[in-house]
Amino acid sequence: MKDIDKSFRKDTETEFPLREELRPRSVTAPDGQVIEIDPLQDYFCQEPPKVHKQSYFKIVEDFYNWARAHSLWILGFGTGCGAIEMRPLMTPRFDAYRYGIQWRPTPRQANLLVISGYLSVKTLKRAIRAYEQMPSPKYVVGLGSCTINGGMYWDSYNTIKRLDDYLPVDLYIAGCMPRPEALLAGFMDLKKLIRKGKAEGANKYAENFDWYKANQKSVIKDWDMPDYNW
Amino acid sequence: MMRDLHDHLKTRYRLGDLAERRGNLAFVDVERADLRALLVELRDVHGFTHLSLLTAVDWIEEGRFQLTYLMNNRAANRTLGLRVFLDRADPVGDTIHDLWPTAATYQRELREMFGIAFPGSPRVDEEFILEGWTDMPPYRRDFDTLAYSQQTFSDREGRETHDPRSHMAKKLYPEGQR
Amino acid sequence: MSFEWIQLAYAALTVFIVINYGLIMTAVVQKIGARVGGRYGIPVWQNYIDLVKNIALRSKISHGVMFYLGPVFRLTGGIGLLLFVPTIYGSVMHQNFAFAGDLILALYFVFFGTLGMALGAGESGHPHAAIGVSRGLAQVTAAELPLALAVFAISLQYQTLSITEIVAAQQGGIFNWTLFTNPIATLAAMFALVGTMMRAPFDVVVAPQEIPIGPPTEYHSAYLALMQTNRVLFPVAKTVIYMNLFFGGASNWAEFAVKVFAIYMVSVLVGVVHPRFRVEQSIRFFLKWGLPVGILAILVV
Amino acid sequence: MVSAIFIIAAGLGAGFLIGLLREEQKGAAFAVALAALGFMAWVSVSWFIALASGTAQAHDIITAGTQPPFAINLRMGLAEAGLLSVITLTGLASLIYMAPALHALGRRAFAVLVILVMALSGLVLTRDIFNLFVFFELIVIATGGLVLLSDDKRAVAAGFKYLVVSQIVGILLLIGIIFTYHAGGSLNIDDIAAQPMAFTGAGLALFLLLIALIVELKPFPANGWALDIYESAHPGFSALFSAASATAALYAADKLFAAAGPDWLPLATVLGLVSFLGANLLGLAQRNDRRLLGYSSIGQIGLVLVVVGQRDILGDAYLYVAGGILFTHAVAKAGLYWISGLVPGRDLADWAVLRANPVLLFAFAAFIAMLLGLPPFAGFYAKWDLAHALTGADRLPVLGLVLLGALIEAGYLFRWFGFALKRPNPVAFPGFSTTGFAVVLVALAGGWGLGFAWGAGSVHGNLLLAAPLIFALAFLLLEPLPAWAKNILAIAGLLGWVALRAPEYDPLHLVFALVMLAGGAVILLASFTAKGERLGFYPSAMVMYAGLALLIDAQTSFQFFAAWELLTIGSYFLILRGRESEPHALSYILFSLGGAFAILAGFALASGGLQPFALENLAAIAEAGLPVAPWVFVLLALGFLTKTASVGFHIWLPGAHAEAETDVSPMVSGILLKAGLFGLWILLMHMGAQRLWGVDLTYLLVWIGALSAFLGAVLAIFQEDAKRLLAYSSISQMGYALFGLALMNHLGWLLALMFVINHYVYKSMLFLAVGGVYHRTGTKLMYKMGGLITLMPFTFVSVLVGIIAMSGVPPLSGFGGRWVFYNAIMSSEMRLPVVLIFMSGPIAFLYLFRLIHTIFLGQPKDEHRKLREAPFWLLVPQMIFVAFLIGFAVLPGMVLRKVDAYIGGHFGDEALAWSGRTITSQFGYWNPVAIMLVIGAIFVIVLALLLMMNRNAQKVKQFNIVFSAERPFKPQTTHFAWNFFAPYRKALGFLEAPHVTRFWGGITDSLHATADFTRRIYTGNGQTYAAQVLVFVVAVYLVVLGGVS
Repeated sequence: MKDIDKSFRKDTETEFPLREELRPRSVTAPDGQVIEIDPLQDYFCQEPPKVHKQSYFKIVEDFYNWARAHSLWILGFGTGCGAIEMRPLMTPRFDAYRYGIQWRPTPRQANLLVISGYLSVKTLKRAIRAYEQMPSPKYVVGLGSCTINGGMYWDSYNTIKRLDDYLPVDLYIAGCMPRPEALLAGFMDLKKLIRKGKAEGANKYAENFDWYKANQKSVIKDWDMPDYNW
Repeated sequence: MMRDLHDHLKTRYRLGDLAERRGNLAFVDVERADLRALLVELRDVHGFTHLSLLTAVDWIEEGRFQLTYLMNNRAANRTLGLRVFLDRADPVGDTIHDLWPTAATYQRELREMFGIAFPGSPRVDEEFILEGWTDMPPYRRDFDTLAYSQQTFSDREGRETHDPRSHMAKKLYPEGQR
Repeated sequence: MSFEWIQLAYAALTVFIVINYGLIMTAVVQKIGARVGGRYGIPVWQNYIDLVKNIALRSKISHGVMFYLGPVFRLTGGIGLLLFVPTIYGSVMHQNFAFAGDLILALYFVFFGTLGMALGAGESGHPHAAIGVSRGLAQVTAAELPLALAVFAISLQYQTLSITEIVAAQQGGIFNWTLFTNPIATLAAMFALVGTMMRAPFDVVVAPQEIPIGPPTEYHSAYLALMQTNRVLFPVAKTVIYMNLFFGGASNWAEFAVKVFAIYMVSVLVGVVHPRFRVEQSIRFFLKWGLPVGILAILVV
Repeated sequence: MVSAIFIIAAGLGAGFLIGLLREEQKGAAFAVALAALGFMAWVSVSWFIALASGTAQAHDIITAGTQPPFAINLRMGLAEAGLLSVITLTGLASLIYMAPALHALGRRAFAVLVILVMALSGLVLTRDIFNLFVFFELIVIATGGLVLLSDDKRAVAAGFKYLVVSQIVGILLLIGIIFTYHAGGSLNIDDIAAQPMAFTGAGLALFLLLIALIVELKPFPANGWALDIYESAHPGFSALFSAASATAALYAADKLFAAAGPDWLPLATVLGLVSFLGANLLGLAQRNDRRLLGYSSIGQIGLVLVVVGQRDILGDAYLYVAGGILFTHAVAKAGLYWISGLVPGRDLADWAVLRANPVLLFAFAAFIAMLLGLPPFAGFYAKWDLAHALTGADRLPVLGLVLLGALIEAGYLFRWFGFALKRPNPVAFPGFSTTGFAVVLVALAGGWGLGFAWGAGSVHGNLLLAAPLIFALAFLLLEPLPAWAKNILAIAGLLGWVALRAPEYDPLHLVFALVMLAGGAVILLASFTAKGERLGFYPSAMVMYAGLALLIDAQTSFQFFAAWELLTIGSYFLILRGRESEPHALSYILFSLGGAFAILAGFALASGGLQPFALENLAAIAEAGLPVAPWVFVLLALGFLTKTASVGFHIWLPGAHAEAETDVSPMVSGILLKAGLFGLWILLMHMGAQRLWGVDLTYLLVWIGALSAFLGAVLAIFQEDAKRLLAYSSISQMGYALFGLALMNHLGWLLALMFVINHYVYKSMLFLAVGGVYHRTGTKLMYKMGGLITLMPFTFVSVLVGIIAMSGVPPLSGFGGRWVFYNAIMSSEMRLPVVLIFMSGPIAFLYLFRLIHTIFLGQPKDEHRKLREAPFWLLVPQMIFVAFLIGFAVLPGMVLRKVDAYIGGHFGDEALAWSGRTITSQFGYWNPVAIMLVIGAIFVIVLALLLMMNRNAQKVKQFNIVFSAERPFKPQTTHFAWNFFAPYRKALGFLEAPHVTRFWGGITDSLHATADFTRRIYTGNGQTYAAQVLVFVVAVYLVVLGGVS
């Protein structure tokens, strides 16, 4: 890239202060005792994620994987313009339900996170939170070129370029935007991965937790949440 | 029409020349000191009741910011843009949130993206769109977004960048004819 | 009516049959809905897969003891309701534990699961859960009213509170059913059926677009599996009561399957053609339409 | 025996002797006055004792050696002796009390005081109307002198006005005397009575005599001058003026009324009633303590005048009734004036300084109780007998107006007491003078003594000899002990009493005794939490329990009513202890007294004036089908419904229960409400269903019960205050019980009984639990709490069990109640009210869930993160209740079987069959053991399954929730608690409109407005007052003439 002015250096010095509601404070209890509150410690569970072993018997795990493959519950969370391509999947024309795919409104009940398009840093924080709150095994599908290499936002100051730096992506569906047919094909491929037991993103995330966190924190300067959002 | 208005106002305000873009769209430079009085008169006397937008331009070469107040007279379907210039080294604008409450939102955006201060505007120093931003305001032209992006986000190998013009020409006319 | 140990096995069998029936029936109902909408719809065994998937999830969280017990209360409420009511009329095997109590027990035990679930959802600390519970409880006060009145009417009609005796009184031809001998009470009860099945237009409790998805927002994995089990079991158990009280009961599993399906479809049919009510709208609806019918039912008996 | 003439002689002699002393010999003057008054008091008291014990006979004293009418004669009888004792003792006490003030005024003041007492005594003793006039003039001069001697400018003005009016009275009296002499030729009172005066003008003569004496009694509205005296004179003198002068004047009037014959009695009745009602109404508007006491005095004298008007029907009881009211009033009013002298400020709220001295506070309370005729004071017996005499003679309007006046009086007196106990103390405490304090104590002792004497003279037996009341009053003496010691004694006393009495009770009474007394002991366990001495708690609580114990024991209507009043007073003082409870305690006592008066009227009506009236006799009235029966039913039911806080009378309950202390709330809710049910039970058991104008009254009760159940529940769901929520829930639960009772069938009664037991258990438990939370968090507002489940697990368990039981969900005991309820309504013909009950069932879920959710579930707040579990002693009773609830759920037969059989005996049927563990009714069946086992087994299996699948669940913290991919900001904004049932409010919020509160508020407001308006006739101008007196006399004359001709 020739046209870059090397003289510009981003500011790496300034720290963003912790948000006020998360700063440690002391409050007076009803009995007059003054107690210290450290919101991050007191409000949030600080455990790191665990690497979950597979079931003791392969046949059981295979059975489970078969069930997981045929019961893909997508978190209803649209991050970019790609979200518009997800909606037709529910319509009679594409009817994703017949493949065991359905949308859930809460991450606790979803096991597939579709990053549907460009992901600004601000949204990345929410995506991380949503991903971490999903129970494992969980899968991430990156939708469109923006999640692959930044796409048309390749020079944006506020849009990430490689989703797999931050979340363990199982599958990318290329295109700008991919059509619903492409999405369906992608989900079918994901099913195959799951059935083969190759979609272990959650474990990968737990194993490389420090790496992921370092990447995430390098772009999210106001990290105002625990390291892992249970 | 716009010219009549311009002539009418010129007698009392220090106005620049009228730059007409269309019959019903024109811009004019005004002094910062006159701005408020002019806005009030335009709103209350001349029917420019609607503040369509308030935005800024970074004239880095001239060392100044330009604020554009785009006012619309719905009844007459006319739009007048007032341009005010601020010193880039110490950019401080005058808040007009008391004239149009929506202006507070514009001013908050300008504060965040250009670093132009509007003392007295409600919540002007709070985060607006960016979250946890610590670098220089990103709409200033000395902020190099590409460099920032490269220093912040990692590239994926194998990505190719084409100049759209030459790329499409090559694709459409592989033999090179025009 | 006394207890023998073999009844435990019989009861387990009832529960097993009803759970499987419910899993398939709800899927079939969904499929019918899909077909009406021009879609292919889910496979009929999809409920089983989802159940297994949820049980197979690896990471789970708990918000506390009550959160943990919520689904247990819920499913206990469902199974208990099923087992306190004789499922098949005349069958020794499927009398269940009806000797423990009569119709009143069944009516009040309906709330057992609701209460436990509400407590569990409450401990999750999620505001949407509390909002959902608030809505659900508010709605049920009006929705259950016509049923209570209808039950009062038919127990006056048959002069008994024993479900078995009420079913017995309806034997011997379709025109002995309460549906025909006391149509007003039946109509009142149908208001309550539609109102408490958690289907549109009375599903503001879970309103996914608004308070995703109400009380169970924080529930997942095996908790959700228990609740899914209850979700298929409970409507059937409840429909069994309606069937016994108003539609002559069932003397074999085939009759059971048909009748339960038909009664359940009432709420489905109403649901698919009506948009959702807000809470105060549904309360007003039941007070304006359900309550007078119920009062009429107890006055004319 | 010293002749009574020496009373006069001693007074006169002392007066002259003091006159001979030198000005500076004030000490000697005081000594002489003291000696004279002491001697007079000694003579009076010794006569009183002799006459009362029968060792002496009433006798006439002939003066000047000639028989009347040619000479003046005096009479010393029992009444005279009693009155003289009161007058001279008050005089003596006031002399001691006023000694410093009199010293400042000089020796003449002592002389005037002695002369005043002498003249008052003479007024009582004399039997000659001209002599009457002489003493009367002496009194006027002495009074005027004493008032004028005061250095208060207003007192001088007041004294002058008094003299002006007194001269008018004197002239009237004199003209009357002249006419009378002209008519009868004798000035002797006995001659007037003996000779019917048959010619024209005799009526006018008697009228003038009577009206003069009545005006001297300061009747409303011709009494502005008297109030100015009460307000501005020295309180020691006001005490004398109120207690002695009024008493003496009243007796003088009584003598003449006796002489004038029964035709003139209505005059006394009407003027007395007007005075009693008018003065009490104006009392409502007073802010100055002495003026208020003045109004009260006028009212009380009016009441005695009413009694005077009833002497034709009271017969032998006349002295007992009139004396009971008059003496109690004299003692109490003197006591209050003396206290008023100790209080520096003149505003009612300034009496808050009394809090510095618990004895004075107690005296204050006792004096108020005496004035209002509450047990165990003399006025109570008198009022009871008066009410019975009035109904016996069919003078019901009089009774109604007397009770109304008494209620208004209770309103301002108890409001005042509330101020004293609750208002901030505005003035620095100056320290009470020891003499003043001692004098007040003497009055206090006198009041109790009178109570004892009247009790001894009562045909119903002496309340002060009832063991429970003695036990309760003993706690007054035990006050210095630490709270825990008193608590042990109290618990032992309650349990001991139950153990002692239990064998004699039938199952129904036994259940009530167990709930109220043994239950009370369990709740008292929670009182071990209290530190220090806890002054006032134990006497109040134990008086309430004594009332409850006596209530259960009551055989006659008198015992029942006395017990009822006792428990009302005790509970009032208990409720008043709460932090913010002042207005609520007031509304409680007013509703309760109103109810009590209805009960009094009901019993009086039932008895037809014949005493004693056994409660069983209610059945006889019902069976005889007397036209009075439905009215008895209505009055008694009204009284009991105020106690159960049925809808319409419920507005006192939420505040009273919610603002009471932690361990008081369960007492007043779990226990006290049952007293109303007990009363209703007695009523329905004996009287059965009554019809009035073709309406079955039990049907009306069913509706009231259903409405209470419904509205109580609806109001409960909109409360933000946890204790208020529980209080409204009590209204609802009592509605259920009332509904059951009024169904008038076997199962309905069983239902009511189950509610008696269950409501006691779970409401006590919940109040204690919420109280424990309040103890720790310092707030009752539910939305300020949240997430306390892990911090207060035991409390959570008790609330959980409590709400499951209350909502009626199997397997806990509330379900039994619901099952019985269904069976009961099946055998009843009433259908429509059932709809309301059906609806209130699910609504109960709403408020119960809110209670447990907003306090224990959801998000804990910052300041509550380190809360500790509730105090141990609050948990102990809760855990006992939890165990009982579960036990009662599994084995309801252990309590219900016997009661079932007993009720069966009443109705002559057998509604339930108890075979093995199954309970079978005509319609259905219920096997609690099986239910518990089945549910338990399923629960365990499902839980085991879940534990197997989710054994490794990660325990997370409060903000680990999915928040639409955001993070919660603060617990306060994340906990959904405030206005929890907003949609319900949208749909049914109109039910929340405070119609009842507005209704009662409108009544009190209009009373106050009337009082404020009427007050304007007192302009403070002497001429106006004189004119008022004349107008009054003329007006009365015209009315009387109209009545005669």
